[in-house]
Amino acid sequence: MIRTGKIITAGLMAAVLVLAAGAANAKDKVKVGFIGPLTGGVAVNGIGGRNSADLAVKLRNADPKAKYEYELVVLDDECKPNVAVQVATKMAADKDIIAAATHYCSATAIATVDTYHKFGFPVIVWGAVLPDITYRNKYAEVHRVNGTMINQNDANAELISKLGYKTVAVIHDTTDYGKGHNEYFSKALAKIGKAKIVGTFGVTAEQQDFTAELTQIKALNPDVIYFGGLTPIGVRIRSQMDKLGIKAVFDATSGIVSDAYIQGLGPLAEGTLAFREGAPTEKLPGGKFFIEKYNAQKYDNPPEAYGAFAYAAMDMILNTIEKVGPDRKKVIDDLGNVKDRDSIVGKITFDDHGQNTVAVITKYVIQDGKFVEWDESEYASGKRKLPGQK
Amino acid sequence: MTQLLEARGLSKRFGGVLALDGLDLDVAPNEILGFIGPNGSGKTTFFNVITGIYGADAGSVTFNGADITKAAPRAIYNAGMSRTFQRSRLSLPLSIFDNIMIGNHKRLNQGLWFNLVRRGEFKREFEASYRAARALVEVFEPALASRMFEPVAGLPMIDRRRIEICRALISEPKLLLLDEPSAGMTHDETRELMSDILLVRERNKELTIIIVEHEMGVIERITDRCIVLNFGRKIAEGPYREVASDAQVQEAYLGVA
Amino acid sequence: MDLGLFAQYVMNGLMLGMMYALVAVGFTLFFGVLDVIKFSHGDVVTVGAFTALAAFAGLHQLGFNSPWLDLVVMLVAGMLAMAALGMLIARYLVMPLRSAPALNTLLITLMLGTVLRESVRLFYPQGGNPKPFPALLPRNSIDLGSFNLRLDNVLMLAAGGLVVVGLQFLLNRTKLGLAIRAVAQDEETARTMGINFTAIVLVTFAIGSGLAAFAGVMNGLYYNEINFGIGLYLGVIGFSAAIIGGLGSIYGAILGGFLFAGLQTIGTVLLPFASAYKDVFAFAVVIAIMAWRPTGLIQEKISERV
Amino acid sequence: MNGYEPMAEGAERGEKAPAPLWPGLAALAAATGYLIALLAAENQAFIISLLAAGIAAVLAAAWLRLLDRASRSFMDHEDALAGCAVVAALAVAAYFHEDHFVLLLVITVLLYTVATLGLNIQFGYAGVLNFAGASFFGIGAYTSAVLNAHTAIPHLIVLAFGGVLAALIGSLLLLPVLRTRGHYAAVVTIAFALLFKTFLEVNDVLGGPQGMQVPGMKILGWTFNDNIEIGKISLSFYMNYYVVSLLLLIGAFVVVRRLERSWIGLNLDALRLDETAASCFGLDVVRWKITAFLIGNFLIGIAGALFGMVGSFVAPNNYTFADSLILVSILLLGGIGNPWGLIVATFIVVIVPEKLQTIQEYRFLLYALLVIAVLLFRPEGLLPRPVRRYFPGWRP
Repeated sequence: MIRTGKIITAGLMAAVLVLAAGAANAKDKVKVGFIGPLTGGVAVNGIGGRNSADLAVKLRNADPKAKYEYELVVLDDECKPNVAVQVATKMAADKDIIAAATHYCSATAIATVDTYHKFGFPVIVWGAVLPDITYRNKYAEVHRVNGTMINQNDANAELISKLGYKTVAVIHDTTDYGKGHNEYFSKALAKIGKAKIVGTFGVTAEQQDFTAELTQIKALNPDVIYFGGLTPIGVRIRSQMDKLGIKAVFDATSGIVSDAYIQGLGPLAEGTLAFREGAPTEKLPGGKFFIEKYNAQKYDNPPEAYGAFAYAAMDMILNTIEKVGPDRKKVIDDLGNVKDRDSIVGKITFDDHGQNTVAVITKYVIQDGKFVEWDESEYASGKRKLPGQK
Repeated sequence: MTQLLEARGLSKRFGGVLALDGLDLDVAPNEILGFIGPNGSGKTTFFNVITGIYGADAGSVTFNGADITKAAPRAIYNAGMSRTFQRSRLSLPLSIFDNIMIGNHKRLNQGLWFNLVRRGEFKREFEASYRAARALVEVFEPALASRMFEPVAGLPMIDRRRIEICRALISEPKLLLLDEPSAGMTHDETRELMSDILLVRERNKELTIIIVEHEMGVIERITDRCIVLNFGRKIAEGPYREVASDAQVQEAYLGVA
Repeated sequence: MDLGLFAQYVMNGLMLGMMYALVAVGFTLFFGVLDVIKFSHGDVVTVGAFTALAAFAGLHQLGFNSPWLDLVVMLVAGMLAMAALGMLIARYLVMPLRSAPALNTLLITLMLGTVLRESVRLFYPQGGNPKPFPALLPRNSIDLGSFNLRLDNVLMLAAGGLVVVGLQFLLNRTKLGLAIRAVAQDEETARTMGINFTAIVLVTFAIGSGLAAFAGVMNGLYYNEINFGIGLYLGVIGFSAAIIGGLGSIYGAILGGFLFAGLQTIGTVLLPFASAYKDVFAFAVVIAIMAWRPTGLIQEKISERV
Repeated sequence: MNGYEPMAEGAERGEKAPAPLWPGLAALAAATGYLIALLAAENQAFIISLLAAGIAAVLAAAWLRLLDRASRSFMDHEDALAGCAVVAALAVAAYFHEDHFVLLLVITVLLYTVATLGLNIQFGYAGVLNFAGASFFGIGAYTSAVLNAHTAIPHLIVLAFGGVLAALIGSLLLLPVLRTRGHYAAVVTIAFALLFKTFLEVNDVLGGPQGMQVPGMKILGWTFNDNIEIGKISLSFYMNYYVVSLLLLIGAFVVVRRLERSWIGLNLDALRLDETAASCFGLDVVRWKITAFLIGNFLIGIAGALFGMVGSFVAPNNYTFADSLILVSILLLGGIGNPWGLIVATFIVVIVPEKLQTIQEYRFLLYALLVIAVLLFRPEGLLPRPVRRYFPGWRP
């Protein structure tokens, strides 16, 4: 029931204080927030995002031209909706925190939008991909720098059809995230009309044993198993597929694009497909700069797939506060008209729902324990073949 | 009808053992009946059967004209029979008053509305019951009467026995069953307790008592009549003196022929 | 439903059932000797599994990697450690509360379970995240129609079976077993027979907790993944299994374990609604069984002295 | 499981003149001041020292037997002091009238206390185990989620519905609960707790693992989720909920108090302590167990329904078995059967981890260790339940 995330780590706190002392003329302190999953199965992504946001704050505090002294307040949503609402309430209720970069998990992002609206607290979503987060309501408080899951599912369906697969079984977690993937993937696949879905299975995000569902799928004997969910159950399902001797292609979403997936499966990860909106970090306009600075900080965890977006979100918040001052209302107004603003992920433009439009989609296949862009992979070149690949 | 309690062919079996074997007996109103016999001869089982804790395997029990063979403990208590237990069964954390009130259940208004909302009336009932309980306790041990709201856990054995007997008496039963009241007490304590019981009897001539006892002194002193059980069967009946001299009884107790 | 699939479901059910039974047996052993429920048992499973995992990591630090050696070391380390833990729990948490109401023991062990679970989460490196568990058993498999028979599953079932049989032997054929059963029967008499009560209790807790560790490793090998939460789930199911079986009876526990797994599988296959409801179904049946047989399927004798 | 005071104190209490009022008053004032200080504190170091000071103060007071005097004056002047407690609660609210989060915290305390009062009837008095407290709390919350969103039922009635539904669903368990004893009884509610959470997770109609938004409370057009502007001063919208929660707690407290101090309370104690003996004195065991179980769940359900509206969001993970354990541990910590103890315990369990950010992660661990310590060293809880007094301060 009452649960709140962990506050910024002591070390981080110390760092901020030191900087505060260092600053020649004591600037006004301004608090900004970050929310993401710091524990649980997707923690690596959350920590990657946390570090990236922290990097943005550090660089700003190091910049003598900055008007304010920023302190980053970090809370953990554990990728659980209920926890997310509690920490969101905690953060939004704290008048000293001006704005925040929030959420990797769609299930938590969609659960909290009403809270942010209720408290008039401006946020920029940095990782969650469910369209509804920005499009279900028209909340001036909610914005998003990364793209939605619609485009990635189009790309996914396209590839599956192109590879000549005919039958697909869908497994999705029953949060809004998984349901969303199921919905958009099914639509996209139907639109192309080459492959058909032979069965759909909803599973809970904490389920341990999938042999029951997989045995039923085995009876359907599909070419492809599409999975709309996050890393932890992705790992379980893939390894239990092997247990039951299911040979189908494992076709997943942005939810498993993280090193944890590969570590969790070892060789079994080979040949898993995944899709993500936005170019790979190193190919982003500011990618080099970001990676350099990030490594310079010696964080014990890579930025992961969405780190760059977390940095961009936090950086945009800081810019806005520098411009209009530490005042929630003013920040909301300014974020209301964002057009072609430069950022490390490229030019950012919010539509009337605060959604940034990201056209690029990256297709991945796991090859030799790495996420490799499909077009550069040996699977595309035909050197290797996925099960049943034409 | 003249008898207060009538048992006919009462039998109770535990696994292989016949604890009661076709027992017939009558208890006349206002008498004090002693129940004696070696351990395991079925005395306590008899109490448990007639109070409805165990169902009888055969036979019938009539109490005050009504058949109570199949009745539940509640019904039997409401009909006017109440008891003490061989091993004291007071509710230790509760106060003396509370323990006695447990015995007063049938005369207290148990309605939810009455208890929660009509606190004025409740207070009147409470004060009346307090006076009654206090008066009863004073018969046994005046010193206890000033400690009505202390937990019984702090009381010595004899006082606990007294409270237990008060708990059985507060509802003014027709028949009182005493199961080894002297168990775990010294001779003097036992003597005191018996005088108390006789005193209660003085005040309420209507009260009928069945007492299970090993202390023959007690039996001799207070019972009008006694029944000797062995292996669940009645082997002798009559005033203590006769019974005590009965050969069978001596055999049962002393094993001499 | 075609035969292969049926066989597949039976296999899944057997694997689950074996794990549940191993946990349930622990509950029933403890209850036998002390008439207490040690609810931390499920989390002992977790700690056992994590200990084994740590042992595995250690071995690889030292540069060993033969699967069989790994397996043996992991099992030994896990089971010994848990046996010790079990004794400590019995000695310092369970026995001191013997005079208190049964509920206190239930609560204190429930809380101990939380302590173990949270400790794994907080103090094991990255303990909050699911951990990959090495697949050490040979993975060869034969396809019989749509039934995929895997060697490692067969081995695990066999091992589990052996452990249960071994336990039976221990309890029914050895002096120690006699002593345990004597204590379970009646503490006082056992004491008068010159049996060292405390020692027997400790040994029993050691055995039960060792079994828990075994179940933990088995769980890891089966799912190739463990997380700090598995114990709560396994513990509750093991407890329910022991209860519906009838506390104090080994057969009851095993029956209960396989029954519960059976219910879950049936819940998936035969029920009209989504397979996700299998646990709802299983627990509903548990509650129904409690209403029907308040002291379990294999009834425990209770007599009240009045 | 049923703490009672040792003889020494009993004797002191006997039937002498009533204890003075001031020790209780002083204790209450001190507690209120301390609470405000703790809630207002920001700096971790300060909070830690504040907690240390608090513990020291309590130990000192115990050592000087001040606590006994306070508890005795509570026993003799309970009504007066209860009134003062309400004033104190309002004072706290007034002090933090603008601070959303603090108010939310205190509201949480108020509503958890209502829930544990319900558990207390079942378990502290009647001895009926309930390891599914959080589930019944959740039934209430989901009731308000569904009814507020899809019906026009007045929200005060929705609260009542929450309670009724919790009681109704609870009554499905009656048969097994009544037939089983001890461990077997425990498994019934534990199984239900797990069944309930899984059901919510797999059941799409109720939002699945995603959970649902709960529309805020409205009474006669008064919207609870809007901040209140009175002239210059602006109050947090949580103030609305605070008032309702406080009223609910007062109601529940009075009910539980009167229940305990009546023949019914006596019946419940009797059947908890010795069912056989009780039935030999005409007590209808089944009837009273049912009464206790239903009233308890009703209270838990109402609290849950209101908490749902306060939190404005419900999800299966809020109502897990672990949460039920927290409720039970509050009961144990406070001193089973003593409503005042429950209030204190809830404050500790809810507020301390909140303020002590550094232990956030270790919250569950610390609860568990705390309860273990209590069970080992003070099984009767912080404020043991005193012997029943039917009317505080009553003298023959």
